[in-house]
Amino acid sequence: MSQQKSKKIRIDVKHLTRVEGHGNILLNATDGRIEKIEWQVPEAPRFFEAMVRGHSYEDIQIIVSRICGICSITHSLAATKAVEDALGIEVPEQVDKIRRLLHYSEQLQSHILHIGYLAAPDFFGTPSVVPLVGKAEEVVKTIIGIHRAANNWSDVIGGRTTHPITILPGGFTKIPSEKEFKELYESLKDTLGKLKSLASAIETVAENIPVFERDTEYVSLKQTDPSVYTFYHGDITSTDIDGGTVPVKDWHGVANEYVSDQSTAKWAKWHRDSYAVGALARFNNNAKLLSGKAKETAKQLGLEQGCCNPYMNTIAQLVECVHVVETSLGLIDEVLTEGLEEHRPVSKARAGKGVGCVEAPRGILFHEYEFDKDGRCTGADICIPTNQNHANIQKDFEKLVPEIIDEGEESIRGKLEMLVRAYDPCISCSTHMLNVEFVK
Amino acid sequence: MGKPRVAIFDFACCEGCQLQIVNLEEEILDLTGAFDVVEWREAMSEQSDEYDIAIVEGSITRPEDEERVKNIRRRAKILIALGACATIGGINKLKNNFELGEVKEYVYGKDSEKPHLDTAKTKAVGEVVKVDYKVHGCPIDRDEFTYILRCILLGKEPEIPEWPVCVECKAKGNVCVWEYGQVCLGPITRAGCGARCPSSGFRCYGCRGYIDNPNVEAAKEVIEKYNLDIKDLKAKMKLFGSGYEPTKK
Amino acid sequence: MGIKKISKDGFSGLIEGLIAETTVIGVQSKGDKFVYDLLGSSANLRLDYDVTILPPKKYFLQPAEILLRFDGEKYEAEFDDEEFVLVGVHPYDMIAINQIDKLYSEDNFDSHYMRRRENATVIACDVARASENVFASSMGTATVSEGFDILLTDIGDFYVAESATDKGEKLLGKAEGVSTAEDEDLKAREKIQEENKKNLNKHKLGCKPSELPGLLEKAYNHPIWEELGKKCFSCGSCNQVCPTCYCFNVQDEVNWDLKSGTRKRVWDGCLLDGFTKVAGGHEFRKSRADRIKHRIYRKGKYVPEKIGGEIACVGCGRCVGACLTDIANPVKIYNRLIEDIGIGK
Amino acid sequence: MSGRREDRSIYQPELATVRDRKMLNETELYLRLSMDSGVLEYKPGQFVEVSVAGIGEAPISISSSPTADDGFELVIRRVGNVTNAIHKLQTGDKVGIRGPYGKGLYPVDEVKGKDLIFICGGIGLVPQRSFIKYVLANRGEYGQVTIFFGTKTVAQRLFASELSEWDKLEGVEVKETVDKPEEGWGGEVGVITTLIDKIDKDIRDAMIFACGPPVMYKFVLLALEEKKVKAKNIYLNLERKMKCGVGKCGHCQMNNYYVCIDGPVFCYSKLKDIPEAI
Ligand SMILES: Cc1cc2nc3c(=O)[nH]c(=O)nc-3n(C[C@H](O)[C@H](O)[C@H](O)COP(=O)(O)OP(=O)(O)OC[C@H]3O[C@@H](n4cnc5c(N)ncnc54)[C@H](O)[C@@H]3O)c2cc1C
Ligand code: SF4
Ligand code: SF4
Ligand code: SF4
Repeated sequence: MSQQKSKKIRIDVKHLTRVEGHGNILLNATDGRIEKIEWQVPEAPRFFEAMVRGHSYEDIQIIVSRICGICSITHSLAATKAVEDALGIEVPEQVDKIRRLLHYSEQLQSHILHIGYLAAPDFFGTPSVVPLVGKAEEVVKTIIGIHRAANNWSDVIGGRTTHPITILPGGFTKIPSEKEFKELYESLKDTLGKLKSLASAIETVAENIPVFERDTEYVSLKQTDPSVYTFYHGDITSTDIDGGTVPVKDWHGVANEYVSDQSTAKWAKWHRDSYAVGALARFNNNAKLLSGKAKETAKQLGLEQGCCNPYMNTIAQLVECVHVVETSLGLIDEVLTEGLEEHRPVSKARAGKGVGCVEAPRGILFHEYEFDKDGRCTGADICIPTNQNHANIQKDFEKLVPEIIDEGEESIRGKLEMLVRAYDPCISCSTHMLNVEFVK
Repeated sequence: MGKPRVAIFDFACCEGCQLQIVNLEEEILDLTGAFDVVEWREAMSEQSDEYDIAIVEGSITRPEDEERVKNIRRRAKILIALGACATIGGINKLKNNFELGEVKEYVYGKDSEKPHLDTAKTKAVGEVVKVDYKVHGCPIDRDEFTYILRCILLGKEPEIPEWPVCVECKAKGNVCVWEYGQVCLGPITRAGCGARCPSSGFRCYGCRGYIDNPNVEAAKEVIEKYNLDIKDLKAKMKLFGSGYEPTKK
Repeated sequence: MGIKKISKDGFSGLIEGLIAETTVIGVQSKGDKFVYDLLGSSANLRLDYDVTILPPKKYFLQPAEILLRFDGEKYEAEFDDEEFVLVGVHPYDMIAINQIDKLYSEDNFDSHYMRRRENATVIACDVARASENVFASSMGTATVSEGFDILLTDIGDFYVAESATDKGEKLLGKAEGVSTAEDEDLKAREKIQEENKKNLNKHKLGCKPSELPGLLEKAYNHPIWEELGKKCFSCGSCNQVCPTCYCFNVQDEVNWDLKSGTRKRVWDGCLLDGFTKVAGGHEFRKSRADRIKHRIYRKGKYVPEKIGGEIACVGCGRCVGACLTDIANPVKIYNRLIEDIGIGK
Repeated sequence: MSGRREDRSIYQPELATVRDRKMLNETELYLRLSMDSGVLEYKPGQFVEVSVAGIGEAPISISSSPTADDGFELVIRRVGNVTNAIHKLQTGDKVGIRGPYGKGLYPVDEVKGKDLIFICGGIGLVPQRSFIKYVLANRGEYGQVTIFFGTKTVAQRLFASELSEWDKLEGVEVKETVDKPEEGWGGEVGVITTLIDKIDKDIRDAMIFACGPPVMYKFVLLALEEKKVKAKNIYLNLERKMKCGVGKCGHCQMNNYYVCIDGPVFCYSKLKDIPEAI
């Protein structure tokens, strides 16, 4: 090349929009040579693990729910499971079912928020969902309909859509009435139809999903007894251990967290330099266990087990939406057939240590607490899915950018932003990670 | 005058309050009909430096954030603090009960000295800049939020209750959760949420901050009646706005 | 009108029939407490209840009700025209309703309240089980003779049913299992009522209710008000649960067009901060002590002076249980005053 | 309005039209209104509930005399939501009116033939003006009229030219005082009681009407006691928070009296038995 002027690319996205929390993308390249490519998390750290110390086991859930407004139900449930583990509290079968129903509601709430409000504008080429109304009104209506149904679902079980107020160690303060369950059932049936039409709409713009692959490790929960596509129970599995599992209590050996200079959030690695969690990870580990309609949706949108295109995470989320709704119909049936049992749990303080692990919409989540004999928290350790993805995002960047370096700054910027959004990062909740070693 | 221009900003928080704005669903269209939303990072890519009304979510926890919020204040005619983190410091203030260096070290270990992990005492937005309206709660109540917005458009001072949660709780015909042995902060917490938590059988933990004139003497009386330890009450009172500090500044 | 008796099955059938054709509100359980709520089946009706969390007042003076709508130009009053049947009202609550009827119809006729009152068919019932804090016997409110359409008394397999109005008469006429009330039935009813007049008395008032205004006349500067004021949260719970409290606040709300909207009234309480606060911040009854005193005086002196002497506390005991700091019990206050200053001249 | 009383709501405002408006000073707005559906019949001392849709209602005294035939007049001080909204009204605008309310009124007939002294603190002149104008319109039926008017500053005076015209009338005397005088102020200086202290004749048979802020009453009553005026000769015009104006909402209650239906004008001999009144 005889050109004298060097071609410089400078991308500096401060506070990426349409994600939850603050993240920056930095790229410096000259003549196709990459000088710097970084995914940064400058969100203000919030120190939850330190803040819960001294508080009663009863109040832990209230505090840590505030880690994240989008997956507050998941945090509440993980914390409550950990508290129950530490204090040896048993949970009745029906409570467990209703909790799973509540947990499913948040998967739908969060996934549809991401698919519809944060990612869809990328697919349809608008800056946000408001102008999308003009472009694809029916789609927006469908999205709003599903989102409202998801919110009402959380509301009726959790007491409200965000930061649930019915969960106690051992059970619920209040469960929905039979009438409310029946209404919920009808609303979910209707939602299943709406999800179908959303899937068809997404199918029409599927060609806008970038083609990019990078083989990586996918980590999620796996439940064998009974064998279900799990969000709530089970052990840790990974695509790198060939269907094997690691008990949840050994999670420190999985999420080997470390502090990166790029980030106020911590990073994690297991068998390789990085791993991925979230819908695609769950799909890659458990796809065979999906509900019938969810399998159909995966097929319709070309998602196959073993997929390693991170952009497809959004599609995996849509597949999971179908799965949770379809599965919940069955669960509600069961609960109603058994008959509702009001059960107001009483719990007692004691010393102990416990772990609670569930799948947040964005991936596997660990909560661990230790309590003294009065039930006051003496130590805490929380590991959030988005943190486990940060390193993987960085590695994706490093592979992706050379592949697209000739596409021009606009396109590169767009694809990088879209990549980060595909992970649906929940940055505000990822910024309070702690020591890899549990502090005694 | 055209439509007022609104920008939404977030600081340290869970973003659950912004989520409540998203959860308005179709009503967002009413909102965007009455206001020009010119910046809202969580939901849209557009950004702007010009606005009449700034809605600020989250607490101020770093020196650089103090500068940022001051800057926002300079540009906005009206500043609304959105949610407990912004109005009273919220859960983030729990940190202030510890020594800051110790908190950092507890979370980040040997790396805690790295400059990007810096932190300062948590402040409510009103402790740094003047706040014109407060939308209380963790998270905010969607109806109260839009009510306040409409009041601003009408030039009316919103009527935010001066009385405690008990008023709304009793009107709903709830069973008092003290009877279930829960330490409920309803009698001293500002109403306006429709007694959300007690209506779900859960104790009120004070997310809307305390009323202007709480009677702590009476609270002690109740603790004795229920044979509880005053320490329990104090710990619960710390959860939001960290304790006995006045919630209005 | 007349007194009959109705078999319990007949009564259940009557309720089922009513449920099929109109709105029926009845006492039902909520955990280990009782509430008035929309009745879905006669099986849920609990006439053996002790006391409800909120009094039936909430169906006439609703916790929040729309008074008017406006469209930017005109105001249009809004009335509730739905007929309904209210089942299970205890005598003391009936008497409270009768009192508010007077207050809301005399002088300035409150058609919002009175319409609901007219739309209602009230089936009252004698108390079958004394609640933890009831002191109706002390207040002379353990039985009631007017205000209801039908009054039921549970005498075992039957209810004695007294109809006091045409509406009541007609309703009973529709029921099956109705027969003449024999002497023994009437005696059984009288026995229950006589017992209630004595036994609904968990807190014993040390004077006749009619002596209360005179007692209060002399108690204005008694130290008790300051003592109680120290322990009061100003939470207004005592106001909110009381069947004879009827103060309200008025609030406007507009829709997004900023023109149309509603004017609502919502329950208020004289114990609350700000109840008497005017623009500029001046508050006429600022101290908690004065507000507690006002509540007791309103029940024991001011309202009685307006409605012909009846005391505006019917002894339901709800405030006793609602007050977290245990200071709202009217009997405790009155008895202390009797002890300190005595009744009589 | 239809036949059955059940069909009408006592909370329903009727529409009135703003015929005239002007600012009397920085915070006080004068409005002349007329009812769209006819004539508002009222007596001196009565008030109306002024309603602004979406904002709320405020009780406001009628400041004109029923002898006037051109609508009715109000004066509104801007202090909060409703009064702010009223200040935005322009000539021709509609506003909601309920009333007139109040049954404890100026004893228009009982005091015929007597000397009358009006003690007005600030905006307290507004309701008194209704009776003053009534008296002046029926001049022959009343004795000597003395009007004391006190404000904090010169700028806060109301109806200044009207006052000086009254002062010129036979048998009428107007005295003004301000707390903080300024250059060129010709009236008295000091709180309103200074005017009472300076009365040099026997006023034991005169009828006294006072209206002003709550703090004013205490001092005025002390000053009148000095002058040996009997309680039965003193009338006070009281103000309380109000939400309904018709004796239901409970906010304006002072002991066993409601300002809205038992007042707003009370004879001091009655008030002596109402500890919460002053
Ligand atoms: C009998 C009577 C006559 C009055 N006459 C006049 C008059 O002629 N001119 C005038 O300027 N003002 C008068 N006032 C006072 C006037 O009613 C209040 O200033 C006004 O209600 C304040 O309402 P706001 O919404 O502007 O203020 P805010 O402080 O926003 O009031 C909120 C609400 O509180 C209540 N409230 C607050 N202050 C008062 C008050 N002082 N009196 C009654 N309710 C109150 C009202 O219900 C009002 O809707 C009179 C008051 C009474 C009781
Ligand atoms: S009840 Fe208390 S904790 Fe719950 S929303 Fe209301 S103020 Fe917040
Ligand atoms: S004062 Fe108390 S006991 Fe009396 S009627 Fe009211 S709530 Fe019942
Ligand atoms: S219930 Fe008790 S604490 Fe609450 S306002 Fe009434 S007297 Fe005071």
